[in-house]
Amino acid sequence: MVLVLTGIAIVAGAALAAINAVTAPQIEKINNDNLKAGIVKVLGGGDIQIPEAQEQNGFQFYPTDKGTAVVTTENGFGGKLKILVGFDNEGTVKGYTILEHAETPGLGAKAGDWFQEGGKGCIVGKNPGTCKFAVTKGNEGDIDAITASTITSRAFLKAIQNAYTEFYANK
Amino acid sequence: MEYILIFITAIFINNVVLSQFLGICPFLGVSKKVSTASGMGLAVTFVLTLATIVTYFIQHSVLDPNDLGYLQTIAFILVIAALVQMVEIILKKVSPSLYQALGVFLPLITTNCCILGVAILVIQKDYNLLQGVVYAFSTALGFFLAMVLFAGLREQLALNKVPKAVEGMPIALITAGLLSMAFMGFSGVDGGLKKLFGLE
Amino acid sequence: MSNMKILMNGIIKENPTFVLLLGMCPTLGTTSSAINGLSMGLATMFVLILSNFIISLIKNIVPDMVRIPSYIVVIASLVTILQMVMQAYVPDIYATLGLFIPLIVVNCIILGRAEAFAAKNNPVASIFDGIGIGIGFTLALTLLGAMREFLGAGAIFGITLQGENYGMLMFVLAPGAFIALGYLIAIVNKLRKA
Amino acid sequence: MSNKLTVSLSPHVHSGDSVSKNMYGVLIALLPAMICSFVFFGIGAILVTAVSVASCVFFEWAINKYLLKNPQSTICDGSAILTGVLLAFNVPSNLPLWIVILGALFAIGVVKMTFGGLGCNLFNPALAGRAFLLISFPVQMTTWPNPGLGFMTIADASIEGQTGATPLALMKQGQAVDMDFWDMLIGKMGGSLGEVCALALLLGFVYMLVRKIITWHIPVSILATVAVCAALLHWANPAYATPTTHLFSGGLMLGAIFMATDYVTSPMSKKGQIIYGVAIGFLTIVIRTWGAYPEGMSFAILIMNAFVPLINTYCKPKRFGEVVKK
Amino acid sequence: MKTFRIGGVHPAENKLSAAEPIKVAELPKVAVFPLSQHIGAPAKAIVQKGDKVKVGTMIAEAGGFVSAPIFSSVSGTVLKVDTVIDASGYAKPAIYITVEGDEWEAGIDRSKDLVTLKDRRELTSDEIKEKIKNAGIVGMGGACFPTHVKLSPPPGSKPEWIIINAVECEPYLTADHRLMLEHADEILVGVTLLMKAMNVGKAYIGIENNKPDAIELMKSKTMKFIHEGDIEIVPLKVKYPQGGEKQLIDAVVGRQVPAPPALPVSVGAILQNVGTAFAVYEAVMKNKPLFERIVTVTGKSLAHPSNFLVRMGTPMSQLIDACGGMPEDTGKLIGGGPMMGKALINAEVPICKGSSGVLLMNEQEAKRAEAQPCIRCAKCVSACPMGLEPFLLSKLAEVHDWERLEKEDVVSCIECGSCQFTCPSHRPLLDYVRLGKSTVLGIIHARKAKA
Ligand SMILES: Cc1cc2nc3c(=O)[nH]c(=O)nc-3n(C[C@H](O)[C@H](O)[C@H](O)COP(=O)(O)O)c2cc1C
Ligand SMILES: Cc1cc2nc3c(=O)[nH]c(=O)nc-3n(C[C@H](O)[C@H](O)[C@H](O)COP(=O)(O)O)c2cc1C
Ligand SMILES: Cc1cc2nc3c(=O)[nH]c(=O)nc-3n(C[C@H](O)[C@H](O)[C@H](O)COP(=O)(O)O)c2cc1C
Ligand SMILES: Cc1cc2nc3c(=O)[nH]c(=O)nc-3n(C[C@H](O)[C@H](O)[C@H](O)CO)c2cc1C
Ligand code: SF4
Ligand code: SF4
Ligand code: SF4
Ligand code: SF4
Ligand code: FES
Repeated sequence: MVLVLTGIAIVAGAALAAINAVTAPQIEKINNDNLKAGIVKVLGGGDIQIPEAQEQNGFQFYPTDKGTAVVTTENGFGGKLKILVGFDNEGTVKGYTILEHAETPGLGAKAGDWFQEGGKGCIVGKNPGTCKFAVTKGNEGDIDAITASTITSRAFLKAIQNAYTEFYANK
Repeated sequence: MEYILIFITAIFINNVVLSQFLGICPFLGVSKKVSTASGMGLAVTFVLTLATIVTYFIQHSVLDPNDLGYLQTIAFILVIAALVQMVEIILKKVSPSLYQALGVFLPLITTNCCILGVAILVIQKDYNLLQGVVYAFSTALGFFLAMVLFAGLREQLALNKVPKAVEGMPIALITAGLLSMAFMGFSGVDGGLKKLFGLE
Repeated sequence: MSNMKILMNGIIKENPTFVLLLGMCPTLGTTSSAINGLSMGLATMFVLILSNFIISLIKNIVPDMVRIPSYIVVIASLVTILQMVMQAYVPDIYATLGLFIPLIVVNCIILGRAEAFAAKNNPVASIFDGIGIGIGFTLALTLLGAMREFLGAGAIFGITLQGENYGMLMFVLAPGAFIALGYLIAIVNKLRKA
Repeated sequence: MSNKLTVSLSPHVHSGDSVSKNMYGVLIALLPAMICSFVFFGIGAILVTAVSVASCVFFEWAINKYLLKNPQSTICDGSAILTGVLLAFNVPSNLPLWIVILGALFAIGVVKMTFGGLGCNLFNPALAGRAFLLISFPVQMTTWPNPGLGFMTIADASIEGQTGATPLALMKQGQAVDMDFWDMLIGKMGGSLGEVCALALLLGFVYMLVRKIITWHIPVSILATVAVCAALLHWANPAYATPTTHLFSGGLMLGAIFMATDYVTSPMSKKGQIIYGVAIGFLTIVIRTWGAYPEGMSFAILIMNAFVPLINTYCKPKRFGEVVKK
Repeated sequence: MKTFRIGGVHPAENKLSAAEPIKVAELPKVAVFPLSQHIGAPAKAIVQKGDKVKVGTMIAEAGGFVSAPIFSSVSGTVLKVDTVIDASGYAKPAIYITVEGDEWEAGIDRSKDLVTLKDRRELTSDEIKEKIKNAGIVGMGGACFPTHVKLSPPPGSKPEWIIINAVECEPYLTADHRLMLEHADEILVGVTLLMKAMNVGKAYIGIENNKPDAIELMKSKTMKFIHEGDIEIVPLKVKYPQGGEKQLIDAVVGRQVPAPPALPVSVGAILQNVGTAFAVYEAVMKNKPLFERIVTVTGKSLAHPSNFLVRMGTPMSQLIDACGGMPEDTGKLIGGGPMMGKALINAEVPICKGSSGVLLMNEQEAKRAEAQPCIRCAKCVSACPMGLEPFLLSKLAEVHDWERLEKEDVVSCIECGSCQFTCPSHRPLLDYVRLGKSTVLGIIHARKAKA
């Protein structure tokens, strides 16, 4: 009886170990690919050589010849909001993508499109040095908040602003 | 303060049943009467807290050091199943009266996803042991609260005549939906409290 | 019972969601859109078919005392494999379904079929049972997902059918899951009786 | 002769009270507030109210007739009209009418008729309808027009052009709110239809008390709890709104007087009603102060609706002879 | 103004006959005496067909301790011992007597002179009780509980007060009111007799203040009989069911009788109706057994609502005729008041010891409105004088949940009908509560019998 159970466990364990051996590198690769694709996207596309991440005060920097991509995190409405943002050398936003979020679908989750080129709160082409990255509501700043999601918007803009500040300090 | 926040969040704001969708089976299955619902709630509270502690150690002293993270699911479920058995045996010996009250619920708990779910969430959220325990315990209290409220509502429903078409499970689900909608009123309170406690 | 009958049985007569009312957590938790529901259904079906098959194979070697633990080991291993494979090849879907993938282990449908069917039938029939129940589950989840997506976001499978502004957001959130499933079961009950 | 005598059990007389008398009584009590809302918000308010009432009544009639196949029509009892009015009172006057209709469908169809109709529902239909709309259409539900009368322009209406934030929404954004007491009393502020004129609502309260439609227990315990909690918070940190701001803003009065008192969804014993009221007051403050929604009243009531069966089970009226005075 | 603390309602009073002096009703042609006119064992007939009886002759003896003898109210010949349909609607054994003349038993003092305790100082407590027992006196308030049993409290209990129930909270009824206005002296002597019998020093007379004339009169007379303050008139706020014994005790002395098996005497009170006090006076001082009583005959359509002094056994139809006859539109005939009285199937039911009134309702009043679903307004809960939840009790009775009904104290219900009176949904609450109560009582009895 114990034998059978042990047997099953061993077989199962072995199978798992084998599959793990196959999939682990693939998982690693896919995560890398995703990040790479993201960086390329936020820096405006093209053939970009991506360096190792530089860790700094909780931000990850990827300096390239087309600009610098920064991973920045902030607390949104529902939880962690993790954004990859690309700056050109002047610090103007070239693009962004949301890596991780827990915002409400239909509300805060709109942040993925809202601040893109053509969105109502477009930040692409704006420079946090010259344009106030905060919501227009209550005259806080210059960017229109996502409707009914001020909290997400504030968090999003703060994350970009923080990334910019850190980027500027290191320039 | 941090613990209070975890506590309130787990009970009211991210209630396991009403917003996380874990432990729905017992929630729908053993909620016809307040007395059985509270029994189930107690049993879950007990096992959930215990299971979280044990799985926490398994993860941090067995799986992680040996790079066996991929065995998490299988290890946790076996531990939980064994734990429930053990609790049953010990309870029978130590406190027959408690066993009488909780005994029938124990076997059902193994296949209750909120136990495994919370054990995994504690690891995913990177909680330390104390945070994990507080989280597990409050989650279980949230389960208890949802169970008892729901059972109360169903007891009252039983006295009314519900239209034939929705008798049984449909009306129970719709009631649960309205309960869940009411609990959405709490959303955002965690953020407010975080600010209040200066945790942001 | 012919294999075809076994198949249909799982889809209609013993539909796990509408009739047996099993696996409610993933049903509610992963159906905020049709595609999510479909993915969850397929993931569960994968485990179900294989677990039914393997358990039916080993049913004669396993002594009664350790029956349940052995089944759990089998199911848990399959779920872990599924996790690894999904992480490697469909990471987006894996991320959306999140916790509910490892939770397939405790999904009562899997263990329920292992006990009720695979432990008593031959491997081939067991596969068919797995497929049937799996399709039943997948259909139900997709249907519910489509219903919630349509009501909540005005779309089905991401294809907008009515202006996005017309969506009733609540249906993609938690309360909408319960309410939509409640009415769906009521409607299915009515149709089955008719 | 003897065969025409009715033989039935006692009592042989009745107070003459009836369901519809109570419902129409509440409607009369709501009239002052309704008139205020029409005056302040104009045609929009009238449209929203009319559509809300009409669709509530229609859904009740249609569901009763075609889905429940109940031969007895229930629309005359006035409860659907009341739900319609109260739903309308809980939404902004510029809400698109199709959203109002959806709200009515949810309130009557899902919350009331699915459970069997009048008396069987577990949650307050109008409030559940409002919560549904608030969750589903947060944008439209939180854009309030200012009261339209020329001489009643609010000083800080600049915030969003045509639309005025409610005092509570302002509070949420961390702005100092020092509403003028008299402005709030007569309703000179942004808000949903029926929640702006506290004076009109209080008038209705007095009317219902006199007609014995409701008792004081629920409204008074809510208002008192809110006042006390708000005073404590304000005292601890003056950045929090004053008790008067809390009492006279948002749906507090409307909720405490007309919605928490809904017979069907409130506790049966006086003791239970006070517990219910205190809890609603407390939750309202919690949600208003820390939650995501600016307005806590409706959710506080819905949450406590869920507790009502438990309160009824564990909070029995004092039985005769329980206390033996010696 | 004093009143009871929990619940209560205020039905329209409709005391149409309050200003009508008591008239002596005509003798019937045949008088009918049901053998169970009281709670407890039925009386046993001691006469046979053809026997001659006089007014005041005992025709049936007590059937046990909790029972009372029955006396003839007429002189004549026993016609038969048969059955009659009484107020309960069932056929019950009864003695029929053909009336011939009006000849009284010799021992009865028919003079109008007032005899007080001062005149009969030699009377002992036991003698008083014995006379009450032998006169067949039962509670005149409606429950018809044999008075001598109430006056023999279980050992260990200590009566402190006599409380006289002159509340008459039922709408329409005015029998007690008129009795007080016309026989205040006799009532007060009756009270002193009861006090002496129970050896208590204090009595209260509770009167609702819709009878200001009775309150004034009684107040002015109390001093004549006894030291000031020993008998106290307690005006009470008008509220139904103030006349319920538990409610009255609560209203007057502020004590609440706990649930059964506690008795009023457990909190020190002995409660008697005014009519009973009057009957006690007549029995002890005048040697007159209980064979006549005051009855209110009333109704909105009745030509002349009146109060009568009626010999027991008189059919109600005769009283109705004396008031101008049964109106065309009569839809319901009630023995007693509209809140607790019983609907009768015909007017031939005889008046007996507990018949305080005959009420005629027209067809429209007689109809019950159609019941609607309960809207959970809690008005029945507010109205219930026993602190019960009638909506829940009736629901539970509907679904036959006897176990929970017992837990919810259904047996405490005094069947006052306040709940049903007040329900805006016109639910037949008391019908269901009664069903629940009787079933639960049955279950409790069966359990006790087993144990
Ligand atoms: C269920 C629910 C989900 C919400 N999701 C979000 C969200 O994802 N992002 C956000 O900023 N606010 C969210 N909110 C918050 C409210 O919409 C809040 O009122 C708003 O953020 C602030 O108001 P405003 O943006 O209209 O000024 C949510 C609220 C609820 C109740
Ligand atoms: C609801 C209710 C109302 C009553 N109302 C009266 C009343 O108004 N007058 C009265 O004498 N007895 C009334 N009774 C009867 C009393 O409870 C009690 O039996 C009686 O007063 C005792 O006196 P007795 O034994 O002399 O009749 C009522 C009983 C009940 C249950
Ligand atoms: C077996 C039994 C014994 C009773 N003994 C007493 C008693 O000793 N003292 C008393 O005051 N009432 C006694 N009662 C009377 C009741 O408490 C009550 O007064 C009676 O049922 C009439 O009340 P009602 O007219 O309010 O219904 C007794 C009743 C029963 C059934
Ligand atoms: C005092 C009182 C308050 C009421 N409040 C509400 C309410 O807030 N919402 C509502 O939908 N109906 C309300 N109604 C009407 C009715 O009770 C309601 O439609 C029922 O809940 C439907 O079963 C109220 C009725 C009364 C008598
Ligand atoms: S086993 Fe878990 S997942 Fe399955 S339905 Fe039950 S509680 Fe939900
Ligand atoms: S007095 Fe009343 S209770 Fe007594 S026998 Fe007559 S009708 Fe019945
Ligand atoms: S009849 Fe019974 S339940 Fe109804 S009010 Fe009277 S005592 Fe209460
Ligand atoms: S009075 Fe009638 S409607 Fe009101 S709670 Fe009682 S039974 Fe229900
Ligand atoms: S006690 Fe009120 S009428 Fe008899």
